[in-house]
Amino acid sequence: MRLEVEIGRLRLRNPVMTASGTFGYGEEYAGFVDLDRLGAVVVKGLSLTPREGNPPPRIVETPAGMLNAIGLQNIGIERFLKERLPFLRRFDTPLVVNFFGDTVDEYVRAAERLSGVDGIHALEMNISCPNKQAGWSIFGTDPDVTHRVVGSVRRVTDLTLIVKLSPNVTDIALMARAAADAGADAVSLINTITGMAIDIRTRRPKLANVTGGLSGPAVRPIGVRMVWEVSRAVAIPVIGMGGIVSAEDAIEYMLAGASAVAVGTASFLNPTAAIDVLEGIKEFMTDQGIEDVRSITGGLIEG
Amino acid sequence: MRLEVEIGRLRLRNPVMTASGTFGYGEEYAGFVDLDRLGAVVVKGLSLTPREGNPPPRIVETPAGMLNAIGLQNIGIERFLKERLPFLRRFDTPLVVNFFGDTVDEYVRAAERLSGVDGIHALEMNISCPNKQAGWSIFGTDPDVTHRVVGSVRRVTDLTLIVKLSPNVTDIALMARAAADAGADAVSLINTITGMAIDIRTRRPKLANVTGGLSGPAVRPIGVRMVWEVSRAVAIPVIGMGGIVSAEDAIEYMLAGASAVAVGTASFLNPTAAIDVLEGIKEFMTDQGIEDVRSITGGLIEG
Amino acid sequence: MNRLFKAEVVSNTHVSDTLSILKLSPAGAEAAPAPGQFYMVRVSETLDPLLRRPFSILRWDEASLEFLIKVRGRATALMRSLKCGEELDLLGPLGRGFPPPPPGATPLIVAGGVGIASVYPLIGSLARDAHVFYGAPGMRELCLIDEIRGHTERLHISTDDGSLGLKGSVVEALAGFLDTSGVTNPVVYACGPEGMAEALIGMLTERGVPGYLSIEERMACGVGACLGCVTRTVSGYRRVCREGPVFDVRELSR
Amino acid sequence: MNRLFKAEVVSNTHVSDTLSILKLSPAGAEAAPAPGQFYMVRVSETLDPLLRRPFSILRWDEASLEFLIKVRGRATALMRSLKCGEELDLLGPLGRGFPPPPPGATPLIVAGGVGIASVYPLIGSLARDAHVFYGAPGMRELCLIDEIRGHTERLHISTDDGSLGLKGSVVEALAGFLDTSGVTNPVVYACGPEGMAEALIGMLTERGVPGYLSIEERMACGVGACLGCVTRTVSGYRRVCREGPVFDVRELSR
Ligand SMILES: Cc1cc2nc3c(=O)[nH]c(=O)nc-3n(C[C@H](O)[C@H](O)[C@H](O)COP(=O)(O)OP(=O)(O)OC[C@H]3O[C@@H](n4cnc5c(N)ncnc54)[C@H](O)[C@@H]3O)c2cc1C
Ligand SMILES: Cc1cc2nc3c(=O)[nH]c(=O)nc-3n(C[C@H](O)[C@H](O)[C@H](O)COP(=O)(O)OP(=O)(O)OC[C@H]3O[C@@H](n4cnc5c(N)ncnc54)[C@H](O)[C@@H]3O)c2cc1C
Ligand SMILES: Cc1cc2nc3c(=O)[nH]c(=O)nc-3n(C[C@H](O)[C@H](O)[C@H](O)COP(=O)(O)O)c2cc1C
Ligand SMILES: Cc1cc2nc3c(=O)[nH]c(=O)nc-3n(C[C@H](O)[C@H](O)[C@H](O)COP(=O)(O)O)c2cc1C
Ligand code: FES
Ligand code: FES
Repeated sequence: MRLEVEIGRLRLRNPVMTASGTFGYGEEYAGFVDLDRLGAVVVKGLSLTPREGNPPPRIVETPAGMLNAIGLQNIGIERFLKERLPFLRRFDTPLVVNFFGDTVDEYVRAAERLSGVDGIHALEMNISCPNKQAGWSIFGTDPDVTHRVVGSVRRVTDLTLIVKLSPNVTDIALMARAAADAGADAVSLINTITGMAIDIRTRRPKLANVTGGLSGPAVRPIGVRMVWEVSRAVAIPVIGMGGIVSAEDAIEYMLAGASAVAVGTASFLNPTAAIDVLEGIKEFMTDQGIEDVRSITGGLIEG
Repeated sequence: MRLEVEIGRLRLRNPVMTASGTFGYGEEYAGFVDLDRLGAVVVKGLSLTPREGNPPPRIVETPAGMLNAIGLQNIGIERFLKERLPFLRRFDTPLVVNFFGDTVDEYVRAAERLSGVDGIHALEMNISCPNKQAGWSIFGTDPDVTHRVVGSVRRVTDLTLIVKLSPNVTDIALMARAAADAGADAVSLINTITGMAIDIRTRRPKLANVTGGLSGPAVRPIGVRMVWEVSRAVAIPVIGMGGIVSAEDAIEYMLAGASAVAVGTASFLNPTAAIDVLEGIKEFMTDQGIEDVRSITGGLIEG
Repeated sequence: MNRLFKAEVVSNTHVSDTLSILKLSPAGAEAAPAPGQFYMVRVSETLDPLLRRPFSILRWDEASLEFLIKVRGRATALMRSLKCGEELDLLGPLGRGFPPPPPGATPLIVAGGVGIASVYPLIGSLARDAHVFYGAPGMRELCLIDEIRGHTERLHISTDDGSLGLKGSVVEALAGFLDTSGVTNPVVYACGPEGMAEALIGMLTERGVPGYLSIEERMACGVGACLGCVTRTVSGYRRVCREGPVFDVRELSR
Repeated sequence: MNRLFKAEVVSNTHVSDTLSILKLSPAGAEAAPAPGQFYMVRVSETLDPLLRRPFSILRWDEASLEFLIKVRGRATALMRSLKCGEELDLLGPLGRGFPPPPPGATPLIVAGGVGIASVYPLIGSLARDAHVFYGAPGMRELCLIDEIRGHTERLHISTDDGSLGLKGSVVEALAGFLDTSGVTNPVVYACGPEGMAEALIGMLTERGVPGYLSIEERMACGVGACLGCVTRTVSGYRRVCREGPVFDVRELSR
């Protein structure tokens, strides 16, 4: 059985990755999951300088989903390289570093700093986090701006460059094309969908930040649809995510066009979710006599 | 206790309406719900001529939600007026007719035909259905086109005109402003969010139409956020919907800025959902000593 | 007359690996169903699973309703694990059941697999002169055999694997009977999986034999409001929950 | 040593209108918790409720784990209705519990309402020379009184409505004690609702009395991965599930 997939120049031993922000810096789940069995580890989004993030409450459960407004809290690239990377380097699994900036220049400098560091195998550019309130959410909703920021980052890094798309747009295929045209090696989607919840007794938002990002099984039908739209619009690989809880969900994303998948919120319910998804994919392949996992990608039969 | 609310020149005895397409032509639920207790009855979307709709399967359950691809099946305006309106006229409850067209001209002719008919109290223009595949979904995603089609309809009808917005857009406040500027008396949102589900064994879409519209509790956080954004952007009343199952959910929408709410998918789980929501709102008002339901609208306390 | 009501589980008998008979006692008086009608069952108060599920009435009396449940997915798996005393929320009886046979006609009752649930009530009322054709992939998917025999001797069993009765499909068994028994004035009452339904429609149409077929389609509301459950008929799409689930086979000749 | 395991309900005792004690028997050997640690409990296999919920360990031995549950919303309501034999999915023990008192210190154990769950394990281990301050809105929200008295005579009860013990808040009771008893070298171990926690932090800071406080914050992962559960400390946001739930009061002086 062949499980390997390629994303840019990155070779994954299998198509199951973790989703940024839901797997910490890898160490948090290392007691439950053998990191060496994952396709890739994707760490919490980093910025040049540390971020404090939003005040609590930062999370609230919603029907079959959750809202988060972490506000991109992170320890900053320098501390990550010093304090967290050594642990992750012990594993044989490709490490994908998710990062973001407030300006094109910050994106470029972050990408430069992360490139050429031993143990970092790919970059995932988050142009889509809906939590930050500054005008920069435009990076992920205007194709021209997306093209510019991705192009600028592309020029400074040789690492496999994955652009993570926001679902909060009218036409996600357009955004994907902008990223691809600007030199992205792959796109990943979906990031969270902006949502909100109110405590009717206090009349206050349930999140201190008022709005947050919706993730979990609730959003899966939207994620699958967007992956399908994007995979038909671009030639580069698509990494699918949004509400994957089981192998069945992962296979759904692959049939819609994803070359690899990421498990996010599901890890919170089930710390071994990523491995369970992988094992389920293998079982499915055995059952169905599928030799090469890549043959699932885009296998949707229409009409 | 005052429960009346006004939407344009329409006076509703209470703020709880039914959502178009989930309550048939009223008659289907009349055995469970006294239609005279509702704020308004909103019927399944009508077009000038009958539509056959999409082939089955048309519905699929998703986590805390459902996808539908009915494809706007309807009996057409003429048959509605002849066969269904007489039943609805027996009730004292305002009747809102939801309608759509494939071209601006069809919208205008439909609105003309429905205006001045005894027993029709308001029109809800669906510019947002994501099921149809023709290029017309642009009516709900391009503010200029929205402005044009709403303006054209506005010129031919004196009825209260509600414009139903699509959530499949980058900036829903922009769309709401276009509708308001063009003369809409109110906006209603959210319509369904485009989604998709795949049967991994047959590799086929679970809906014959491939994609469908997501509704139900899963989408509520998105709906509440959009109502909040829209109600701060326009001066006209907002009708909130999307995943309302309980009074608590309805009040959440009202705090976010809705003047009235509509109960949709919940009627499928619980045929008396709309009345249960209404009774729950009354209980809440009693508990909290609220005299006028309108004081809930926009009552969110931020910061 | 109550169409939306709670009912308590009185018993839940596992009759095979995937089939169980769920006996419910409604909280109040509720309307008596007709053969072929169905109920929309809400399995859980939570939002997952969200929608009600349709189930044909198998048996009833003043104090109870029985359903034959085949595990297919999440809701039916939950139903299989229900314990006595647990409560379900029901909506029904719904839809149009089987019409009575015209005078002088010989009813031929045809069931494929769990489709037996829908036609089972006919066996008690029509069995005196009816024949029953009951098929499944294998004998383990057949149930209620003894009860059927209690009503009629004219039971024709068939299984795809030949483990009980005739080897072959129930439609083949019926076709053989129609072609060789010399039965006059037959009228078919049938329910079964999609493949069987298609084959049956073709076979009956070919022979000009009248029949009524109960159709399955995914449902959301069960009362005709959502237009989710349509099936194609000669006069366009019709709602299975309202105009059906039983249709005249001539309407279904697609 | 197992941190992700299934456990069966052995008993579920309703001790008041809203409080119940849930006793679970883990399927295998599992790591022993420390006082103040917690478990993330998955109440349902369905997707609603979706997330695990955190609960402090109340009591344990080799064969069982006990939790004190107060009904607050959906998951806790489901937990109250659990029946013997039902299975839950647990993750834990998690977080940092209460540190041992320095030599010569007098432990003052302080609980507000269901906060008793978190500090209860300390009562058994420290009670010889400890005082226990236990408050709630009314006597009906107090529980385990006899068990606490079994460990110590030094139980100071207070209720907001005066229905049992001192009338007033537990923080007032503690302040009165600190100011009048002449206790030397006190160290406070506390858990309670947000209002009480704020008042306690202020009161202890004012008096320079050291203490440890168990904090509640909404959690998703429970293991430090999501950054959802932070609380503000003097050194910035800290994760309640990892750096807490027990914090040195000096870190919390906001
Ligand atoms: C009028 C009517 C009467 C019925 N009577 C009975 C009965 O007496 N006993 C019985 O066991 N079942 C009956 N069914 C079928 C039953 O409703 C489904 O098996 C049930 O809804 C499946 O729910 P689930 O959550 O277990 O499966 P899901 O998880 O919803 O689905 C499992 C699989 O079954 C398919 N499926 C689900 N529902 C249907 C459907 N309605 N039609 C076709 N495929 C479907 C899905 O696509 C999926 O592949 C009846 C259906 C109808 C429409
Ligand atoms: C470390 C820790 C230990 C705990 N130990 C116990 C214990 O031993 N016994 C016990 O009964 N409870 C304990 N709790 C609280 C318990 O986790 C919550 O009551 C539970 O998660 C509520 O779930 P629900 O679905 O019933 O309520 P929900 O429906 O989720 O919420 C109901 C209401 O409670 C609020 N709420 C929910 N969770 C929290 C939270 N974590 N903090 C503050 N407000 C919240 C919500 O905003 C909402 O208003 C502990 C919490 C933490 C963080
Ligand atoms: C708590 C939390 C934190 C997240 N942080 C990040 C982040 O830092 N960068 C990023 O690109 N995506 C972030 N995401 C988005 C996820 O990576 C993923 O795209 C999204 O949650 C959808 O997948 P899921 O439904 O499986 O969780 C975060 C999601 C959650 C729930
Ligand atoms: C089966 C179904 C049919 C619908 N048909 C229409 C329609 O004809 N016109 C329309 O404007 N909205 C239609 N809608 C959208 C609903 O009116 C509503 O906007 C949406 O379902 C969100 O609300 P809910 O989550 O409460 O169902 C339909 C929704 C469903 C589920
Ligand atoms: S299930 Fe809604 S119309 Fe039949
Ligand atoms: S709950 Fe996830 S970091 Fe604490």
